[in-house]
Amino acid sequence: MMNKAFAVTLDPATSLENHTGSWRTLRPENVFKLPPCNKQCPAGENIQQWLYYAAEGNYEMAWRFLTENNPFPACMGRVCYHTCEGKCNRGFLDEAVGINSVERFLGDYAIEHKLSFKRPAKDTGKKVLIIGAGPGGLSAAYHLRRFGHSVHVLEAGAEPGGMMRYGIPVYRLPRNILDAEIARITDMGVTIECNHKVEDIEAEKKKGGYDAVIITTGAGISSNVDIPEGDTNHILNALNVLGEIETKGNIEIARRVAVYGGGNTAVDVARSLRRLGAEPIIVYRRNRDKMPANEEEMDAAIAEGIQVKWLSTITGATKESLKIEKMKLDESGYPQPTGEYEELPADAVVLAIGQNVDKSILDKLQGLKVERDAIVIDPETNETSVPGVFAAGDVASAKDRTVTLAIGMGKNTARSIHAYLRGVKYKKQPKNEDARFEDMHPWYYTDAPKTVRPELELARRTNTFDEVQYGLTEENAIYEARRCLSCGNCMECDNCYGVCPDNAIRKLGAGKGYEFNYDYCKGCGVCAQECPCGHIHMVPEKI
Amino acid sequence: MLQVRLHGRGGQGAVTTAEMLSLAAFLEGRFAQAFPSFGSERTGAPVVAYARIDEKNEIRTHEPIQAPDVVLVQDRTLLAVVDVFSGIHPSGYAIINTTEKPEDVVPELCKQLPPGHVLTVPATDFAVQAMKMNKPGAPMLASLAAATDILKLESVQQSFQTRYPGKVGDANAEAAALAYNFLKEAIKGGK
Amino acid sequence: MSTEQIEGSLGVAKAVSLCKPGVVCAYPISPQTHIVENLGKFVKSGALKHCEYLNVESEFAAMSVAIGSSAGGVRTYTATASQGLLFMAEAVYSASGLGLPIVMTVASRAIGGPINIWNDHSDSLSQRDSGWLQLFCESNQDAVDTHIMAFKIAEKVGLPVMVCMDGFVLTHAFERLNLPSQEQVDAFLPKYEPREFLTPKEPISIGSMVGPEAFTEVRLLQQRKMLSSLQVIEDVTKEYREITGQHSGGLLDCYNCENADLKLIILGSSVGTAKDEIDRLKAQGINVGLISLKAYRPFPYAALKAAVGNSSQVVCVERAFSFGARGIICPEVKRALEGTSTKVCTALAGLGGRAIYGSTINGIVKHALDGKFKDEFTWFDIDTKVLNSYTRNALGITFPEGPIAESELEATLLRA
Amino acid sequence: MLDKINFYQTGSNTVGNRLINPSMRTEQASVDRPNSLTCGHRACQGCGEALGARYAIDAAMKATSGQIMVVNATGCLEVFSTPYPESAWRLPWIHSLFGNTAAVGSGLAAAAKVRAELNGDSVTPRIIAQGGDGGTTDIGMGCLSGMFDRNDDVLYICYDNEAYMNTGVQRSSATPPAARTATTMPVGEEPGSDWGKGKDVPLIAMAHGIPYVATATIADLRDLETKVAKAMSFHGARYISILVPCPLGWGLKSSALTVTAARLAMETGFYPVYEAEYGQITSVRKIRQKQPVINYLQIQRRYAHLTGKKADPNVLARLQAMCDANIEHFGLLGDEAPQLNPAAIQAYERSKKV
Repeated sequence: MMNKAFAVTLDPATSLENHTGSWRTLRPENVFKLPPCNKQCPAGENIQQWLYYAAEGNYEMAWRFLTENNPFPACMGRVCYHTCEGKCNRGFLDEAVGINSVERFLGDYAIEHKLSFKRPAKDTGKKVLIIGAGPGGLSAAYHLRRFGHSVHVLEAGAEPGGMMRYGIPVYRLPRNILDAEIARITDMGVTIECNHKVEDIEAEKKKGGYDAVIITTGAGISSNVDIPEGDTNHILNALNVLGEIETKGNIEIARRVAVYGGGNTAVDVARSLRRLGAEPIIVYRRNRDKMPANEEEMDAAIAEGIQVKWLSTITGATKESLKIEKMKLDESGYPQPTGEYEELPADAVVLAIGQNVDKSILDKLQGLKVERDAIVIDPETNETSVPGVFAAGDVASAKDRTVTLAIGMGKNTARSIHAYLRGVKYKKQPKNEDARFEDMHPWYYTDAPKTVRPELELARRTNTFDEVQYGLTEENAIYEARRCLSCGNCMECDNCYGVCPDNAIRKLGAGKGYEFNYDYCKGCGVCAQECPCGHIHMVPEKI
Repeated sequence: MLQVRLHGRGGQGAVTTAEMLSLAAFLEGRFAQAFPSFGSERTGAPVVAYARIDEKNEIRTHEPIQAPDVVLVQDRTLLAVVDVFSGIHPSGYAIINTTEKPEDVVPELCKQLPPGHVLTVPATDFAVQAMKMNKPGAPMLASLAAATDILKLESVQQSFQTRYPGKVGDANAEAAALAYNFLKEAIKGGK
Repeated sequence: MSTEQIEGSLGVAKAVSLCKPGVVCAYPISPQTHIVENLGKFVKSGALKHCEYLNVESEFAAMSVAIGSSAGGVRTYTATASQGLLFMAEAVYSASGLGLPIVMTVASRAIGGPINIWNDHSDSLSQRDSGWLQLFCESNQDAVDTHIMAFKIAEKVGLPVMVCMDGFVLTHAFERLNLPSQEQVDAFLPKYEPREFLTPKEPISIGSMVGPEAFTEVRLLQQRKMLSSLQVIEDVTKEYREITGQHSGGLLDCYNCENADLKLIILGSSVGTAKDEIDRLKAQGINVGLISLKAYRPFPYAALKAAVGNSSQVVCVERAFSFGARGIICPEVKRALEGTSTKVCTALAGLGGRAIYGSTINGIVKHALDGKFKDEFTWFDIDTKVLNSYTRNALGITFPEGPIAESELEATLLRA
Repeated sequence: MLDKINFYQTGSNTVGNRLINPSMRTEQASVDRPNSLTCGHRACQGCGEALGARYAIDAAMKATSGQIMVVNATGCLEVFSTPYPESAWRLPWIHSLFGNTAAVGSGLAAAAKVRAELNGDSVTPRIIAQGGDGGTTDIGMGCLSGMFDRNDDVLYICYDNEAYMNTGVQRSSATPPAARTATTMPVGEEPGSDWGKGKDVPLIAMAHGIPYVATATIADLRDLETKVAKAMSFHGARYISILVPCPLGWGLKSSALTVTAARLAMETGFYPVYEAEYGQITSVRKIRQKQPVINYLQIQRRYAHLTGKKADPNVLARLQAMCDANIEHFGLLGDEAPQLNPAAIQAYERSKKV
């Protein structure tokens, strides 16, 4: 040991005695914010979280986190209209993250690697009946089974899947994919009984000794409009057309077909018919801007050669043509008749102007409130006006009817029933505050445009039902996952740990994040300022 | 103790001459001291250097020499500007670097000092002859040796050869020998 | 031991080289140049091994490099003078505050302006309070020996040492010097073992900021070291003298002090001149003692008191003074002699290279014996002709021939 | 596959990045980083110098396996790191004076060499001398230049915060024009620091022909660490100037803006970031997202007189022109290797006056 001079010479790191944390007036804290993608996802997926693992190449972990909320990643990766991407903060920087593609990659990865869901550790002994094996019903079944309840699903159709099977064309969702993801649910012990149309809900419940029931019968009846027609012109409905294509693989229909409507179903029908050799023309009463159909789907339809007759209503039909009235949009965007007419040569009309709920079985359930084509449910619990009876999916949602929403409702209903079965009233978890782009530090992210999914060349697409969109390669999937900004949540970039002038942040090791060392943190706020994700808040100290 | 004062001009090596004088004495086993008049004089300016020699005792004093036993004038032009013989001992020696005779250069001094104590020697000529340089130090010291027997010629030569090993030292030694012989001849002739 | 007829600067360079310094830094200033020039040659020629020689860009850098190298745990040497010492002054204080045993030669020289390159003691004495030991040399032999002792003293005490030798008078004097052999020096001065130094093996922080809470205590401990050096100087001197047989160093040295009622106190190269004069006076039946003050810092109060004994008069021959005050040595001597009846005064002489002759010493002695030192402070070697050539016209006053006592200088203010 | 994807979410812009190979992460991202300047120091909140010093010294420690000894000039860094009785340094460290740091470094380097020789050590500790801009570009300039001249084996790091912060924000020769300091108040016809004054010490360092000169900021850590590591790969005199904003002295709107301010200094071209070997510029850090100078100025109260209601737009234009001149001279934009014609920033103003 050296003979050190008094005071002039000091031992190393003796400053640790000086707890500079007492200087602090502001205190950094980690905040877990709600990324816009998560917020937007109708299925309530924690997208940022599973992208985090996907970015690391830990696909199974990513898939496990994804399926915490949604058991159909392979399906959703194909058919979800991914409104999440529209809200993605990366869109402010360059282009939104291709969330949907990564989801599909993970779904396909799980199928390819035969990943399965874990069966519940123990059974609760409670029984739940689910009426309808569509996305809502199967989602609820999955989640209830995870809770350990015993679940039985009754399905009127020949095969489970609901609209995923009978409403979405094969070129968008190959059936082996759907089958694989449904099989994974039944592998957990969920039982599905097909070709069983429930007539009396109360009776079924009593007969099976169920503790709760979920109605997920969907909205399977196409809406009708009154088109004055000569007896020769074919007028068909969209769901029947799609259903027939699904079950028979073909449909007998004329060459020139008018598809009437502007929603996704109209587009699905038109694109399906195009593959069967027809020349469909979409007739829609408003313009492209007002069209509810998914933009990408519509782009694809136009690219495949499908014609559109904008601002038109069908006022009459004869054997070979339709009488069309031209419309104009008023100030509030509603179409108004102009009194101008024209002829449109067409051999048939497919109505795709909406779907309705089959009320026949609902009417029989005493006390069930149904309003405006949907069962009335408590928005918190998804419970109907009949105690112990819950509803989810299209049958309980008049306004927004998508597969994704149905899956989300199914999950929520399952959670609600799980509470109900324990005699507790379910309350949705409060949402974290929004992760806003303004609170982030975009400078840190490198510029990287969205990977465009390779598409089947157009010529092939118009005459086969092969899947139009290929999935991402692994390389692309990682790349895309790594484009995630990790809004409002830590991605372990070490910025806070690095930029602290006082070394007052401890790094806990890979995957463990960081902790503030309040003994030394002076509360300067550099960590919060330089956190790319906006994951740190400065909170006033109590003084 | 013998005290010697040397007058020269910057660049002619007066300080070195004093040092060589002390070194020569040291080589002969005596105590000696040499020091310059200290300053920032540049080439051409009048320079004074001092030397002391003692047979037995350590030389303690560090005062400049005010009453020299010997005055060596390395540059005769100084005679007009500096009182080079100031304080010279009544029986002291003066040696002046010039080709002229003492009586012609310093007639007053010749009267003041004992006969034969004022000597002239063409030291520069010998220096240039042997070294091609106006460094009259070695011939001057050799003249002192010839005139007084204070030093041996060999000691003078050895001192320069010690300071400047090789050609330069040898050339100095040669110039010293020329001066020594010249003055010995002159003294002989004078007597 | 070897004996050589060499310049004082070369002797010092050889002495330093014998001490095997690890770092020598040099910035040229007259009259110190020859010392570092020679050391540079030794290093470059390989005669002095394991030594880094740095040509620095200023004296401030020289002392700073020395601080760095000394803190880096190697024996360190530099040299300066005059303006150079002042230019490095800030670092001079830093070196002592950090307790770094640097040895530095001050080839003493006057301080400008007006610029003056010749010898006096105003440079070294200006650093009186710098926390360095200041040892004065009376001859080149003393300088050679004191440098070697200085390293040992510095390293034992843990403070830097300034070896003050008169510029030109000693540095440029060509004299017979006895140089100890390398074996002798090695036996005397062991391999340098720093008490604290910078190394990654034991990281420490040297040079902290010390506030009011401990600064006084830091200074007290520094003073304690300085006080301890009195004994160290004596011990080291004794040891060195035994090994080499030289009579150098020490806190002070007395000459002809027995039974001398008048004693002179002198620092530096005039001591030898004074000794010769004292011998001459003795031959005339005048008995004068001489105290050569070797250690100015630490000031050897006790040793000085003992050396003065019961003399009735002490004259300090000083080569620097304090503006607005008086001599610099005299007040210290008075402190040492407090309680005695000895009269102490200053004879200021030898400023800016004005030579101190034997006759000057003689004059001072006569002046003292005649009881003419009426004030504490007297301008002794005034050239009245030069002074009056200006004052006669400019100030309308003239000075009488001879020394000017302080009161006489003050009186001219009334006359004017 | 993971390594094949060379896009890493934040790329190399953040301190760490869990997605990249650990060997490519910064030293600051390591749980084992030396923290050469550790907790408990008394720097102000958000101190850029404290951050810069830890960044640089840690990087040097890594590059030399811990064989670093530091000489520190008087200044904030010295005062806040070593007030008796506590030192925040974990390595051998010495402070002597304000203006002698480079020289003390030279001496220490010489000592390290000699000790290694004498002890037969295979490793010689390396020396870093460091100080603020005042201690470097003004009072320490003589010693710095001397150290460069001798090519002593010292890395000198200037933590440039563009004024004398320790004494209360007075102007130094590194203070940019128009900036308010305690000795260049925003009054009179040309408020703030004078135009056409100052010196560019990195360019001066280059003119010494020393092996390595670089500028860096605390806003590009990877660049900074790379430069420190590169500097340590050379022997001889090296110089790195690191821009370290001072929240107090610059009047940053928040102490949190330290790194952001440094980033804006780079992205506006206000502070060119480059490196040079043996007097020749070898690379330039390109601006990633060019910003107008106003974005940099408006977060600093020292420039409040340029951005307020009474601000003279000509002054702003003058500063923008200086940034543009920097961008041009140093080739700070674009991908191509620039045709370098670097000049001190103040040269632009001075040349206009002729």
